[in-house]
Amino acid sequence: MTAVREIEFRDAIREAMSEEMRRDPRVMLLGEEVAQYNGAYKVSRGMLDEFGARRVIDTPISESGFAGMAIGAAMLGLRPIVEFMSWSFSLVAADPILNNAPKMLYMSGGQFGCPIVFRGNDGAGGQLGSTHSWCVEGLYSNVPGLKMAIPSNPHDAKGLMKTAIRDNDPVFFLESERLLSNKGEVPEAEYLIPFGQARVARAGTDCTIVAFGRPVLLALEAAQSLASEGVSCEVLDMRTIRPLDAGAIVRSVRRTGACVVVDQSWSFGSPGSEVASLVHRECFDDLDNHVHRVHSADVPTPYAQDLEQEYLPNPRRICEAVRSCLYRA
Amino acid sequence: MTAVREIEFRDAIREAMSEEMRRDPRVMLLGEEVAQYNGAYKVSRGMLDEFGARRVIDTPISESGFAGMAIGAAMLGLRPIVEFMSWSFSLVAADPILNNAPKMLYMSGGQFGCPIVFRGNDGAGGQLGSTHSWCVEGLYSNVPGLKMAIPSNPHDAKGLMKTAIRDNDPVFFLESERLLSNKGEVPEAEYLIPFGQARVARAGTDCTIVAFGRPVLLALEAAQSLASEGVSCEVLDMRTIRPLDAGAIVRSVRRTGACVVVDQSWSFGSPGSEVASLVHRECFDDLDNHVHRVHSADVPTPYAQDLEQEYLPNPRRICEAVRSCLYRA
Amino acid sequence: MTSTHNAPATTTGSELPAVATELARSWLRRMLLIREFENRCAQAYQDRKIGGFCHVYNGQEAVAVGCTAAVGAADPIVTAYRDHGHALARGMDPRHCMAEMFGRVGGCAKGKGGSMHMFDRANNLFGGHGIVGAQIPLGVGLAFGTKYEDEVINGGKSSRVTLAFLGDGALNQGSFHEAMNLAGLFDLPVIVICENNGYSMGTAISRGTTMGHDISAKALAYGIESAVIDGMDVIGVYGAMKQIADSVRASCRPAFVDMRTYRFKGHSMSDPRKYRTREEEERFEKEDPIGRLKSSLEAHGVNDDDFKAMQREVRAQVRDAVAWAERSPVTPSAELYRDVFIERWGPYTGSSQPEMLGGSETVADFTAIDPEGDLL
Amino acid sequence: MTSTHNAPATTTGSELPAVATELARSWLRRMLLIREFENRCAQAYQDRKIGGFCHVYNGQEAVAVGCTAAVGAADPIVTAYRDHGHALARGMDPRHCMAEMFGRVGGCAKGKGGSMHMFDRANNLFGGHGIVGAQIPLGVGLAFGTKYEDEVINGGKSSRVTLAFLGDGALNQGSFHEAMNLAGLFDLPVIVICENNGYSMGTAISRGTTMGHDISAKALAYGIESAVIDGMDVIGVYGAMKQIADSVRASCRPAFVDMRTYRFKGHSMSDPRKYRTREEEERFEKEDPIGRLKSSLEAHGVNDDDFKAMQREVRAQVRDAVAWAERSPVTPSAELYRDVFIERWGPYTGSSQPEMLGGSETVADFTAIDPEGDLL
Ligand SMILES: Cc1ncc(C[n+]2csc(CCOP(=O)(O)OP(=O)(O)O)c2C)c(N)n1
Ligand SMILES: Cc1ncc(C[n+]2csc(CCOP(=O)(O)OP(=O)(O)O)c2C)c(N)n1
Ligand SMILES: [Mg+2]
Ligand SMILES: [Mg+2]
Repeated sequence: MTAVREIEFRDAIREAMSEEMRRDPRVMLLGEEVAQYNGAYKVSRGMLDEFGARRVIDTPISESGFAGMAIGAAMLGLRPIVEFMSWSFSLVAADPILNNAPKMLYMSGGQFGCPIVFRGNDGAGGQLGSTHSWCVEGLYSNVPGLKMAIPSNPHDAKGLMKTAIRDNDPVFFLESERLLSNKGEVPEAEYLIPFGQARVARAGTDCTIVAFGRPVLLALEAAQSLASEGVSCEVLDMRTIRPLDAGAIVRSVRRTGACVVVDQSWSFGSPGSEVASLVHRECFDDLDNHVHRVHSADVPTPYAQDLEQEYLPNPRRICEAVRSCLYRA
Repeated sequence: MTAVREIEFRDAIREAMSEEMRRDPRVMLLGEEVAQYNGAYKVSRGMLDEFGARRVIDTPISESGFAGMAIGAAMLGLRPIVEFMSWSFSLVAADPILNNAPKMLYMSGGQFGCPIVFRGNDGAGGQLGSTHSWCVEGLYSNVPGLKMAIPSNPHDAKGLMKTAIRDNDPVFFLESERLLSNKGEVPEAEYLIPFGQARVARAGTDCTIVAFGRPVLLALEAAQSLASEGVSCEVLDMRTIRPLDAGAIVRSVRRTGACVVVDQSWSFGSPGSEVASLVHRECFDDLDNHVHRVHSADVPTPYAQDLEQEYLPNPRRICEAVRSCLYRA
Repeated sequence: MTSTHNAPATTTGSELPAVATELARSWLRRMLLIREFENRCAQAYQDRKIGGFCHVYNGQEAVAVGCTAAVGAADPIVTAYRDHGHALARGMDPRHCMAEMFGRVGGCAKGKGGSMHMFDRANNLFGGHGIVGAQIPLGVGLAFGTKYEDEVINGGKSSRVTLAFLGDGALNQGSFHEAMNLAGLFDLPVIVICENNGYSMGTAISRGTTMGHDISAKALAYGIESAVIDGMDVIGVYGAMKQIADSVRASCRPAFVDMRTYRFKGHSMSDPRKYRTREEEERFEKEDPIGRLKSSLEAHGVNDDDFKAMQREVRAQVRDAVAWAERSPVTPSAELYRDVFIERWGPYTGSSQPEMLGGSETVADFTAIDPEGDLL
Repeated sequence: MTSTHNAPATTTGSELPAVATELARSWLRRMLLIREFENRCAQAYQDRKIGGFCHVYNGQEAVAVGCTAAVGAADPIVTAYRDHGHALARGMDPRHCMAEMFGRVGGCAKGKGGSMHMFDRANNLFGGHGIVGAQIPLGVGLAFGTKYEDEVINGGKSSRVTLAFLGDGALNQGSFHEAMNLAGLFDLPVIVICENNGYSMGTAISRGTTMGHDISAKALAYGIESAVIDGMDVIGVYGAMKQIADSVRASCRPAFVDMRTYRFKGHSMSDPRKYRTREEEERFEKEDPIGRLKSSLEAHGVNDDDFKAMQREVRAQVRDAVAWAERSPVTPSAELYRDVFIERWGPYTGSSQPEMLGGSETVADFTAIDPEGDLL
C-alpha cells in the first residue's frame, strides 16, 4: 500500500524537480528569482538551500539569453529546467524556444538532441491584463519537435514533470498560476505519468468533454451540474497537448456520439480547433452534431474583473455548449 | 476600359507601396537592406531613389528593435511598413508584433491604434532549411487584434497591399518568395481589394478546395488535373486569413458538399484546422465526408530537395485528398 | 546582502536659485499627490478593489515629477508597468487613474488596461507597458515619429524630445540594446532614463547586471552620452533633465540617464523584501524626495503649516478619486468586443474613446466589410 | 561608399619563431583546402547541385584555422551560417560537408541541415546557425555546460573553453547583448569572436552599428575584456587566440575578440557587391591570408613547388569530396519523419546517427508510448 498525502500543486512540481535533481546531477533549474527569492510563485521554495547556487540559478531578465544558454547546455548533455516566471514572458524568447530547441535534433541529422524543460505560469484569470495572460498552447502547439504538458492537478503535475525531465526531447510545461495553491492527493512513492495518455477525469455516456489544464476543472463543474439535468458527461483530461492522445478522444466520442472541447486559448488555429478537426475526421459517422468549442473570447485579455470572467471559459458556457451539442438547448 | 499590364508579383507590391507613399507622407518603409541594396528580394527596387533615405530606411539586424520602433511611430500617427527580410526572422520580434501591435488599441481603451504593415517572405520551398522556412500563419493567426493577408498573385498582392497600408489596424502581410517572379495581369488604374473577401479562383461543383497564398496555385493545378477525371473542383483563394471570409467557404461547401483545405503551415492548430472546424460546424448536414486537409508534414523543414518536396503540399497530395473526400480513392 | 547601488550622499535638495519657489511648490504638491495616491492604492489592493499586479512608486516620485517638469506637454513619454507616478505627474486626473485600477469604465483605458497599462493620449503618455523592456523601442519609435513629423511631413526642424523610462532590470533585455543602437544610429531625440532603484524584484543590480556599478558603460557602447542624476532630489532632477532635454532638442542626439533612486515598498504587493536589510531601507528613507524638497523650501518660506495644508489637499483629492472610481460603473460587457479593431468586423464593434478624452462616441464606425457579418 | 572598417596595414604575416614550421604548413594546407572547397561550392551552386542559401568563406580562412588551432579538440565551438570553414578547420571530412549541401544521406546532417547548418558531434562543432545572433547564447550555454560538467558533476576545475563566432551584423541583435551579460555575470569560459568583415550583407558596419569603429566598447559594457586581432594573419590569430584561450581557461572569465577580416566574395551567391568599391576589394585582396602565410613560410623553406603540390593535393581532395557527395544516395524519404523526436511516437521513427559518426543505427528506439501508435 502506498502512502498518499494531500499537497499543493506547487509542491508537487517542486517535489518532481527535487527528486530528479537528486537522481541526476545533470539536471539544474534556472530562471528569474528561482533561487534567493524562492520563486515568484514559490514553486522552487527551498531548492537553493538544498542544491546550492550552482544548480538553482537566478538569472537576469533575459529570457532569450538564458533560454538560449540552457539550450546550448542541453546540446552538451545537461538537462536544464528553465522557469519562465510566466509563459507570457517567453515571447521575447520565441526564437530560441521555437527555432532552436525543437529543431536541433532534426537540423543536425540526429546528432544533437535538446533534453530541456521550459516551464512556468500559463493562462489568464488573475486580472493581469493582455500582456501577461497568454495561453501559449494556442501559439506554440503548432510547432513540431516539441512536447507540451498541461496538468490540471497536483498528482498529474508531479508525474508529468518527472517524465518531462527524463524525456530526451524539449518539453513545454504549462502551469496555471490559478491552480498552484490547489491541493490534491499525491502518493509518496515514485511514479511517472507517460506523455500522450489522457485521463478519464469523469466517466459518462452522453457527451465527451475534451479539456486541457485548468479548464478540466471547469468541465468537471459543468459535468456535475449537467448530471442533475440527467446529462452524463465524460470528461477527458488530455494531460499533454503534444503528443495528443487522439485514441482516447476517438474511443470516447465513438461511445458518446457527442463532443465539446474546452480550451482556454483563443479559438483561431488552436488545440481546440485541432481536436474538433480530428473528431470530425475520425468520428464522422458517430456524431449527431458538430463538435462544440468553448474558448476564451477572440479578443485581447481585458483587465477588469467582470470582463475577464466573461472572456474566459466557464462552467456556464460549457453547459450551454453541451446542451446545444445534444440539441437540448 | 482600364489598361492592364503583366507585371511581376514583386512589382505589384512595390507599386502598391509607392502609390501609397506618394499619396500619404505618413507612410514609410523600413527594414534590412530595403534602401541601398534595393531589397534582399528586390521588392523595394528604386524606392530609395524616389523617396529618399528619410522614407526608405535601412535598419540593422535588429528585428525586435525596429519592429518596436515602428510600433511607437504608429502610435504617434505614422503608418510604417516594416519589411522582415523573411518572416522566419520575425520570431526574434514576436513580443512587439504580438504583444504590442495587436493589443495596443485594446489595452489603451481605444486611445492608441497601431496602423502598421509587417511584410516579408513567408513559407518554405527554396531549400532554406528549418530555421528559414516558417509559415508564420500557422503560428501567428491565433492572435486576435491583427489582420493577415496572403495573396497568391500579382493582382491581389497589389490590391491587398494598398488596403493593408490604409487599414487602421496592424496587418501581417505574407509574401511567398516562390511567387515573387510570377507575372500576372494588373490594371493600371487604382484599385483596392477589401479584406475578408475570398476570390473564386476556379468555379466547380463537386468539391470545394480552400487555400491560402501559394497553395492556391497548387490547388488550381490539382483542379485542372482532376477535371480530366471528371471531378469539378471549386478553388477558393481566401486572400486574407484574418478576417476569414467564412461566408464564402460555407456558401461554396453547401453547394459542393465536400471540402479540402490546403494550408502550407504545419497541421496542428493551424488555419487549416480552423477552416475544417468551421466547415464541420456550419455545413454539418451538407457534408458527405469529413473535411480533408493537406499541410506540410508535421516535422521541421528539411533541406534536401526531394525531402522538402515530399514535405510540402503538392498537387498530387491535393488530388489524393479530393478523391478520398469524394470516396473515389 | 546590500546593494552596490548607492544614492548620492547629499541629504538636502539642491539649491533653488534658478527655479521659482512656486514651481517647486507645485512639484512638492505633485509628489505628495503621488505618495498619497500610491498609499491608497496599496490599501485598495488589500481591500481587493484593485486586482492583478500593482506596483507602487513610493520613493521615486522625484523622478517622474522632475523629468516631466523638464519637458513640454507635447513631448511624448512612455514607461514600464510602475506607471501611476508618471501618469499623475503628466497630468492624468487621479480619478481616471484610480478608476482604471478598479476596473471601471471611467478608467483611462475603460478598465481594460489595469495598473500596468496606463495610457493618456491628451497628455502624450504612450503607456504603461508590462513586458520588461518592451517600451524602450516604442520610445525610440516615438522619437523617430516626432522627428519624422517635424522634418519630413512638416518640412521643419525636429522640435520634440521623448522620454523613455525603464527599470534597472530592463537593462538586461535585448530590447534595450537594440533600441539604444537604433537611437544612436538614427540620431533620434530620445532620453532613455533608467530609474535605477537598485533592484529588479529581489535581484540587486550587481547580481543581474554586469557593470552594475557604472551603467554609463552601457550607453557608451552605443556612442550615447550619459549622466548620473540623484533621483531623490527633484530640483536636481529638474535642472539636469532640463539641460539634457535642451541639448537633445538642439543636437537631435539621444541621451542616457542613470537616475539613482530607491523604491520604498516591495516590488509589488506581495513582496516581503527579504533581499535587503532594514538598515539599507532606512538609509534611503532619509533621502525621501518629499522630505528633501520640503527642507529646501523651508528657506523659501514654505513652512510646516503650508506643508500640512498641502497634505490635506492631496488627501482630499485622492479620497475624491477613490469615491469617484467607486461610483464609476463597472465596464459593460459590450466593451469586451470593442477596441479589438478600429474598423468594425463581424462581432467586433469598433472603437470608442474613454470618458477621460471626452466621452464614448465611436471613433470609427465603419460598416462591417462582410455585409452578412457572419461568423469569424 | 567605403567601409570605416580597415584591416591592419601589415602585408606579410607575423613572424614564426614560436610556431613550428610544420604546424604553420598544416594551416596553409587547411586554408587552401577551405579556399578550394568554397570555390567548388560556388561552382556547384551555379550548377544547381547546391540549393538554398550558400555563404562562402573566402578571405576569412585564417580566422577559423587560427582559432581552432589555438584550442583543443574538446573545446566546443559554435558559429553562424557562414560555417563551411569552421567545419573543415575543425576536422570535418570535406566529403560529409559537401554531401550535406548536395542533400545526400552521407551529409553531416543526412542532408537535413544544408549549408547554413553544419554540425559535427565528433569534433565538437555545435552548428552552423541560420538566425543571426542565435548561436551566441548557445555558445554561452556550451561554456556554462562545460564548466558545470567539470565542476559540479565531476567535482574538478573548469578546463574547457568555448569559441562562439558571430558576424559583425550580429552585434545588433538582442541575443548578443543578453549573452554577453550572462557570460560576464556567470564567469563563463567563452571567447566571443566577432568575425568583423565590415559588412552585413550590403550594410557597412558604420551604417548599422554604433561605435562600429571600436566595437570593444560593446564588450566593456559587460565588463568583458577584448582584443583586436588581424584576422588576415593566421600566425597572429593563432598566437593571440592561444594567449586569450589560456587566460580564459585559467580565469574562467569570458573574452571578446574584434577579429578584423574581409570576405572576398559576395554575401551569398546572388550578391553583386555594389555597396563597395573594387578598389577596396583589391586593397583587401592584397591581405589574402593564404598569400601572407605563404610569404612567411618562404623564409622557412616552403617554396613555390611545395605550395603548388599542396594546391594539387587539396584540389584532388575536394574533387574527391564532390565525387563522393555525388555518389552518396539522395536522402531517403523515410528520413522525413526521423529525428523529430529522439523517442519514437506515432509516425515519428526515432533518431539515427549520420554516417559520419559511424552509420545509421538507431539511437533510441523506444517503443511508441501509445501502443496503438495511431493518429497524432
Ligand atoms: C520580459 C519580462 N520578464 C519578466 C517579467 C516579470 N517582471 C516584472 S517586473 C520585473 C522586475 C523589473 O525590475 P526593474 O526593471 O528594475 O523595475 P522596477 O520594478 O525596479 O521598477 C520582472 C522580472 C516581465 N514583466 N517581463
Ligand atoms: C534574425 C535574422 N535577421 C536577418 C537575417 C538575414 N541575414 C542573413 S545573414 C545577414 C547578414 C549578417 O551579416 P554578418 O553578421 O556581418 O555576417 P557575415 O555575413 O558578414 O558573415 C542577414 C541580414 C537572418 N538570417 N536572421
Ligand atoms: Mg529596479
Ligand atoms: Mg559581416
